[in-house]
Amino acid sequence: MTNEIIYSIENLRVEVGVGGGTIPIVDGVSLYIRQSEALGLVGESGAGKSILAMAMIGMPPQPNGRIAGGRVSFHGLDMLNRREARAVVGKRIGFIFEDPAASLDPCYTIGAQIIETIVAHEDIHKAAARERALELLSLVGIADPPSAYTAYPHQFSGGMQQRAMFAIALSCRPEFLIGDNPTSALDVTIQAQILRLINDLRKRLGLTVFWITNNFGVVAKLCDRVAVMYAGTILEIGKVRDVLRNPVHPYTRRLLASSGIPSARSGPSLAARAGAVSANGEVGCRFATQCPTVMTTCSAAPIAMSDLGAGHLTRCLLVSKAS
Amino acid sequence: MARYLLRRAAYFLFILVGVSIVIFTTMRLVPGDPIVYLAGPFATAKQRAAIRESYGLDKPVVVQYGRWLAKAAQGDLGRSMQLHVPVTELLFGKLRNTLLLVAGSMFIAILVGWSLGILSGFRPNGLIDRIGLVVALAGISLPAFWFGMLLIIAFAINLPWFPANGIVSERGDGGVFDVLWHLFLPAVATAALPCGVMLRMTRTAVLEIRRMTFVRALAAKGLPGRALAVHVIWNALPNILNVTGMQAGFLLTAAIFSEVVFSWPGLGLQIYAAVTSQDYTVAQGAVLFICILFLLFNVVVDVLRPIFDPRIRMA
Amino acid sequence: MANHHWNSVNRRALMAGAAASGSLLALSGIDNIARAQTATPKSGGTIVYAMEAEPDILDPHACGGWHTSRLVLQMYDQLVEHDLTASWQQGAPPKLVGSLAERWEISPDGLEYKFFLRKGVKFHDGTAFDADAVKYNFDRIFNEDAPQFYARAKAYRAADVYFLKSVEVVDPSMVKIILKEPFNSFLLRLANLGPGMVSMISPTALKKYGNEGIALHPTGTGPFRFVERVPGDRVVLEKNPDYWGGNPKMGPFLDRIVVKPVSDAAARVAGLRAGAFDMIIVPVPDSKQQLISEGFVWDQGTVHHNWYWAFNMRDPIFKDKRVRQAFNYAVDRQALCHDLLHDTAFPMEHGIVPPGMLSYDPDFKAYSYDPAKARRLLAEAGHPNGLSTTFVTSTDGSGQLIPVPIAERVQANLRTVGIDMKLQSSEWVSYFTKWISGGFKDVGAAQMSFGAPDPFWLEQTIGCTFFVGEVGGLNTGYYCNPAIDEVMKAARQAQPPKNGDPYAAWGLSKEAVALWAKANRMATEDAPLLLVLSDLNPFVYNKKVHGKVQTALEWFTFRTIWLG
Amino acid sequence: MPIILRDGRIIFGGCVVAVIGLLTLAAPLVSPYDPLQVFSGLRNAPLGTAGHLLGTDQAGRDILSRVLWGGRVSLVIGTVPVAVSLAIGTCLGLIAAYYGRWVEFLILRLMEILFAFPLILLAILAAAVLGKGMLNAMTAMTIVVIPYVIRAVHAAAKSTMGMTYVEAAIIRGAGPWRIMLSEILPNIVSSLVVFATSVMPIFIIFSAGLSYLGLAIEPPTPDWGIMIAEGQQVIQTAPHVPTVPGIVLLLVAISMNLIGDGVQDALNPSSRRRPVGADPQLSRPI
Repeated sequence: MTNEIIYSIENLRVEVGVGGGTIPIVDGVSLYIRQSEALGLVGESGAGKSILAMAMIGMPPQPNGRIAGGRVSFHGLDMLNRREARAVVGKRIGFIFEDPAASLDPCYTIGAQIIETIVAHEDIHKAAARERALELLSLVGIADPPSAYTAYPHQFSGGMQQRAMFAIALSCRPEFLIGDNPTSALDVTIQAQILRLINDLRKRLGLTVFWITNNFGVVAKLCDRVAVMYAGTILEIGKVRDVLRNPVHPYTRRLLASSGIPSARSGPSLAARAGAVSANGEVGCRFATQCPTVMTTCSAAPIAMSDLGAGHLTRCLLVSKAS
Repeated sequence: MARYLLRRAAYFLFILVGVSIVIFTTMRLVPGDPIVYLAGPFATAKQRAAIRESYGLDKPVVVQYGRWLAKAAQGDLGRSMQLHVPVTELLFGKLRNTLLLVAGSMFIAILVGWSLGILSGFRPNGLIDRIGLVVALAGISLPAFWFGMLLIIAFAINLPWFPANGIVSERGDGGVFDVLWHLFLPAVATAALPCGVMLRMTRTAVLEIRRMTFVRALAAKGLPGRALAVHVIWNALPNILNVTGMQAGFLLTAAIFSEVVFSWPGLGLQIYAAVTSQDYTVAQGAVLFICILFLLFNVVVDVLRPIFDPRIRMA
Repeated sequence: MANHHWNSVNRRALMAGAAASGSLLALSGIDNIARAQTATPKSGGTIVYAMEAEPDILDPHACGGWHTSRLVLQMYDQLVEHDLTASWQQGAPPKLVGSLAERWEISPDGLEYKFFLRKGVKFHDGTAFDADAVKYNFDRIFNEDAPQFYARAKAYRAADVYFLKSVEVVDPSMVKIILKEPFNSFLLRLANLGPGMVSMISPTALKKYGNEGIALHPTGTGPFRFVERVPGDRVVLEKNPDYWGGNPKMGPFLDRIVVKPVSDAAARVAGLRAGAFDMIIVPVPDSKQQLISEGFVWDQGTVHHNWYWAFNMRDPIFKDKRVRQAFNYAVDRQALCHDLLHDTAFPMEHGIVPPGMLSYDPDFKAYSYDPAKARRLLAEAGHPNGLSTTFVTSTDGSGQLIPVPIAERVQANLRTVGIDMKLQSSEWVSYFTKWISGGFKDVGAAQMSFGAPDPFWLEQTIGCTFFVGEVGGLNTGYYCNPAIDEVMKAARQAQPPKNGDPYAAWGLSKEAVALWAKANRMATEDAPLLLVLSDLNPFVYNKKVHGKVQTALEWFTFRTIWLG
Repeated sequence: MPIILRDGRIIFGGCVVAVIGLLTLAAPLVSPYDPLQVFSGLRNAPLGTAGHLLGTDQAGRDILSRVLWGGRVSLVIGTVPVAVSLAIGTCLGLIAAYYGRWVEFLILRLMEILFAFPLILLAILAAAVLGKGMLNAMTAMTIVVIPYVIRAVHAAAKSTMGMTYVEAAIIRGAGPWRIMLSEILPNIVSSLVVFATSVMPIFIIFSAGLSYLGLAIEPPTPDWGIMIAEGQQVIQTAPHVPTVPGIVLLLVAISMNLIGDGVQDALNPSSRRRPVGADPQLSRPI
């Protein structure tokens, strides 16, 4: 796959103020996404996936969070620049949230919410916008578009709401779609439909997808490449095939072993991490404390990504030794 | 909607009857005998009895209540025992003045409360927010009767800009501007509390909405800030309207303090006078008036909120 | 008194004032009269008069409270009146003059009063005034069988019922009133424009509006006509162009009178200074110097007014005369009037009969401030260590001045002689209700503020026949002294005046007045009341107002007033 | 609750209220004069008059002394009713919530009728019926507050009723009172505290308002409300007379509001700075 890179993140750092100090939720993440590929991002809850996703469209976490460093560019546009970001966000980049129920304005009709997006980005007549809204609704597989158009979110089921979200996200025919774990709230059958929908869209529109999930199943069905995130850093990234077949990083192994993703509880809480941070001074492997194969050197110094070839990289000393 | 209104109406009836019973009995528990009073200083016991009879107050309370209710049902609240003026005529006059005062102060309260509340809701801990917090604290802490007095000292005595009392100037044309001129100080004094309350409520409402996911989702749609603000305010409106409606209803009688300080001939003053001077008919009528108004204010709020919140509308 | 002070929310609103006798003449009352007489009156204009409380019903026969009658009397006339153009300095009370009755004759036995009615007088509704109208009005007040009988009206004239026998129409211009027994105060009482006056209402209007409705459509023969009443806000009167007594020298001059009930004295003063009002009654005493220095006219004078506490004779403590006297010696009336009321009240040191009431006697020095004597008397009465009792007062009510502060002052005085006086105060209505129904059985004394031009008031207040609740009595202390009663009875039954009798102008004989004076001295000595002060009924108005006559009465007329 | 002591507003408000409260409590000791003592010829003396720091009032009484003594009355009639009605209202609210059915129906309907009366109207009526005097005034206030307590408690208790631990207790066969007091009450106590602290300032002002209208207490007993009302007579010539007691009243109200805010944030951070004066209950007719 040699499409051009349309989206790149370099050494992105996002901090959140906790109590007195700040702690990095996303810490030195670097990623790139090629035209019409699908990159999956897995990791436990609290790993900072959603924060990363929001940062990718230039939105710092609320409240009192800030994007502390790094570069995020989409077609050369600086996504950390409010104005440049707004020009493309919602237009060329569609974003879908995890919880559809909470992500729709309860006081506006579905139709209105689709239209306002279109009108906000395109110089278009209301009538035309309405036409497209109806198309979109049927495109995302909603049975009776006209009635859905005038319906309010609370009248929809979870699946329907998420479809509506898709309709909104796709309303300006984006080339890049960011999904923040959009299917987690839905039951398996709906999930399947949604995924089918995405794949279908990718084929038809050559859509580029960045898909956050905590389910390798989804990754397998949807993505070309997958990145594994832990405590704000990318520990491993590579072609889905490679990563799933021979995971290198102990953490990836553990994730795969516990097919599916451990629940949030097992993930270190912010506070705990604040502690951990102060403990190892933010150097070395974050996973060290839980790593079965931990070595003294793990927490000694920052660990670089080591390339295993074919775009399969990991952030672990075991590997860097081997090579 | 029809069923809703029907239920509502039945409920009102229940409340009104209950209220009228309470007022009717309590009025008769107030120490002192209006008849003795009406009969004047020289009356003999026999003459008082005659007068009492002429007012039908010699009958048992239940009978009196029955008669009164029967009349009231036909919109006849009788004549004021003290003034002989038909109660409805008397009260409508007062009501007009009070509504004027309430309207005036609500206008100020909304102007300040909403704007400051919304702005500080959008910029918490900003300069406006700090100002707002002070204003709100002052608003809910200032005793209206004392605040009114300060306003008089400041803007009627030291700086004779506004009249200290009354609703129109005696020689003035009594035109709109004359009234507004008289209205200003009392309105400000009355506005303090609702302003403070609404400011805080509005701020809270906006803050709570802004924390919601859908606002981020809207931002992620790349909507411009103005559009976002509209969404937020629209979502906050039901709560804002709610507290606004309550405050307006509250002022109907809370205005009494300003009415006293500025000798503004309003309903609160009338009720106070009627209760203390035991003008049964007026007191009963007035309380009925107030309660009906209160219920109406609620209906207005109940009717307005669904307009902004489909979830209620369709529930 | 009986003031339905029903719109007064601010209980301390009613402050009356007046100057102590000494400084009276110093005040502008005099030069004002001078102005009234020198300058030639101008017609026209609207005067705005702020009064102390919401008026009661505008029905002369049944209106409680001087503050109301001050307003109602502008629209009505009586058979006979006090001369309202005579100021308080020209002898008090003013002489009686014919009004709707041009003249009258009293039979030698004092039982029959003939009134010769003025001819060609018309009511505001255009109907004619005649003897039948007089009878119709008297029947409304006294004749329970008459269709127009009004119980409330009769209640206000209870005392007269005691004496009145019948009213007869002799011819269209003469009525004859016959009494059960001689009652030489009868004329004075007909002229009394206090609560419940015997004014002449248009019978046609009465029939049209009924006994209750007439209060909303006052229809009399007076110099001013009713325009509108907005309860709690205003009453508006206008000139009666065909007033029978109208003339370019004596008025009426004003086109309109706007009467504003403003219960807050401070608000009245503020309004006056702001120019919203031309004339106010009972200003805040503290504002006196300021207002005078700002060029307002402060007009006040002695009136028939008595602010007192009636001792409860059923309370063993007060059965003892010495105790009652001790109280009277313990009060520093001068300081009270000077400090608290800025010389706007008159210390009651000349007996129970106040100035402005016939038989007032200024040479009689009754009770001056003498705490030592008070202590001595208490000791003699068996209270060497003082005593403790409870007094009651209202918190407001027109003519009550500022009851609570005054009472607190008295309280402080009494404390210095070892008397621990607890104070109970209540809202005017409930207070008055209790007062008038003799409800204060358990207290040492009940406060009241009242008076009338005719000395018969004395008997009403302390006579055995006039215990409160009986025949129009005001005797709330249940005081009864047969010896004094004898004198008072003799006084009221004394022969009518002969020609040339110095008091003929008041319908009283020299003898009667002498007897009243005697009764006053006896009663004062026996001290049934704790005397405090007398209202001086002050008015304040701006320089535009001319011709306002400060009478020795609680009421005045707008007829003579004109705006320069 | 340490967190409470970390809140600046609570500390400030607490101190002010405490100081004023103690001063009024110690009035017999610290008050320069008898509040009823009249200084003849020294009326409406301005601030800073020798011997009268805050001047004298229209009747020639020392304002400082009256403010101190009056504070006792004002604070008591402002706070005690809230406390008492809290006790009574809590019981009734719990009973209504616990027994449900007709008991609940009866109590709630009754409350709704009372709610239909505007707060002030209800107070005026109660005061008029009971007559003056501190005790009567407090009773009147209590009657006025109770409905709000009942509604608050009832609502809170109802939500608690469903909780498993309550059901558990019922299954365990615990008696109604045991359940109400040891299962339900502890869980609504914090919202009660919030309620109390948030209405306290309102009722301080409100009770002062009543005595301003002359409905609360018996003169010559001083009380901030009465002092303001009496002073109103002389605002033209001596504006400080009504101003001084008002300032103290305002100070107390502000402090109590600050405390209320602090407590609110401390006890339920969910609703940050819920308008205190607003407690919609207090303005809600039904």
